[in-house]
Amino acid sequence: MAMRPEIRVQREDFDVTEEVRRMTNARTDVGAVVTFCGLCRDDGGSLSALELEHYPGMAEAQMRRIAEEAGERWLLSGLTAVHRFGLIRPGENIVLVVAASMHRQAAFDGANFMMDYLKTSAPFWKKEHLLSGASGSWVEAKDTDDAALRRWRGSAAD
Amino acid sequence: MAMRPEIRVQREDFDVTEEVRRMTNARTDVGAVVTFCGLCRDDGGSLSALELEHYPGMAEAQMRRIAEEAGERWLLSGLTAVHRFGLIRPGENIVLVVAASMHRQAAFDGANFMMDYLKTSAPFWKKEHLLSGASGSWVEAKDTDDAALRRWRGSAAD
Amino acid sequence: MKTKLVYFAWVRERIGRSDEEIEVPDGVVTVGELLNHLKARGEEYEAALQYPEAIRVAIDHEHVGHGEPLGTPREIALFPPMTGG
Amino acid sequence: MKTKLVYFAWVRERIGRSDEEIEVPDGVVTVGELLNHLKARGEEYEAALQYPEAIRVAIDHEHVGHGEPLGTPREIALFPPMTGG
Repeated sequence: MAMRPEIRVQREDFDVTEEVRRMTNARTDVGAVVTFCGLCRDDGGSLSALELEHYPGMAEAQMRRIAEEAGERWLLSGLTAVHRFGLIRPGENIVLVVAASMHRQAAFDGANFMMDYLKTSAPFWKKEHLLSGASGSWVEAKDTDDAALRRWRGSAAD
Repeated sequence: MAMRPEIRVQREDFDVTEEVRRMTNARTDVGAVVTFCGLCRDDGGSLSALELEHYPGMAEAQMRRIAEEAGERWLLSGLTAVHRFGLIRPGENIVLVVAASMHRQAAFDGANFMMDYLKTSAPFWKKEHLLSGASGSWVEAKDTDDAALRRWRGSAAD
Repeated sequence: MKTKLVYFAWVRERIGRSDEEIEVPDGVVTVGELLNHLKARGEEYEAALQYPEAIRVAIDHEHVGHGEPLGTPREIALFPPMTGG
Repeated sequence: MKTKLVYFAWVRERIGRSDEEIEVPDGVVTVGELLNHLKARGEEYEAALQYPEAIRVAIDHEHVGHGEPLGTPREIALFPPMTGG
């Protein structure tokens, strides 16, 4: 695999156009780019912010392992994953994945796979801070996220 | 469905960040945004440009029909489709789809569905212009694109 | 019945124009019959419509099958399979 | 064996520190045995490790199951199920 994933864990926001351009600039073999942005939601109207904690070093290493696995399963010309940490307000970005390929389904599948594994196997944790000033609880892992992983098991490459 | 698709057919390029922002701005119920960019590829090194022809009026109407169907199948908070026409050089953007939702799989599926139907049922045609100056041929419809459609038939909503 | 026809891509190139108004004879009721009628109008139409099964048709901006009745449309479009996206 | 432990999220909050160096006794060979050993160190550890099956462990930045041997790691991390993305 010539594909070298771009992996970043950062406090700052990201720019989708900029990250797409990084993967398509000066090349004419990319036909499809899929991006996924995960944003901080506030369904109940009581959230002040999410605090994103991570395990420095392992977070990057784990994201890279997932990205390399995606690169083995699908013909990707590039894969970028950027995960933010720190205080993130409702409506702000948390995570970005960008997958580029000659063909659209590989780009869709690569990005989708990357997100499913990021959610469940990259060392990040979310704590709620409430508008009331009360310290909210740690967000719990979801069974549906584990279920989402299962569909990638044993599935053949593209 | 409260979701109103944003549909545009235009000569100008688009900006992914701008289109994502349009769908997330000032709201806190969007947790996931998936974008798809289709770019002009030049695998053989002989392409000067693709000329994109469309059927004005029907192109927009058809894109809107597909978007509304996606909105009925998945819980989407927004869906944007922008298709360019005119001369498009290798490496340039051709088409953009943006799907926003509370949940990531609906956003992935909505964007994926929109692209499959755009490819096969929206009235756009591509003609190759070659670097040699020779007028190239019209791009032919692909069987694989028709095959991609079949997976959406009879599949239940999200 | 006077009807506006519009052509796209290689259908347009082969017929040599992008649109025209024609008189549809009374006996021409379905889309398929219209294609056959047009094919007889000259060699440019013959070249464009040689393989009718490759021709897609839209009436007033909606796809229709070749067995559909023409009705009384504002505009009928003929074009090759679409290759957008 | 001296080993560096690091804690994250509510494991860190309950234990009341983010890292420490401990002496791992010779009898403690697997990840699961380490969790049991830590649990006996005081009520803050007891509170953090009450349900060992909910604790994820990484040795030198790699996930390991509770049955795995500790080996001679630079760093062992304990944390709850991950909720990134």
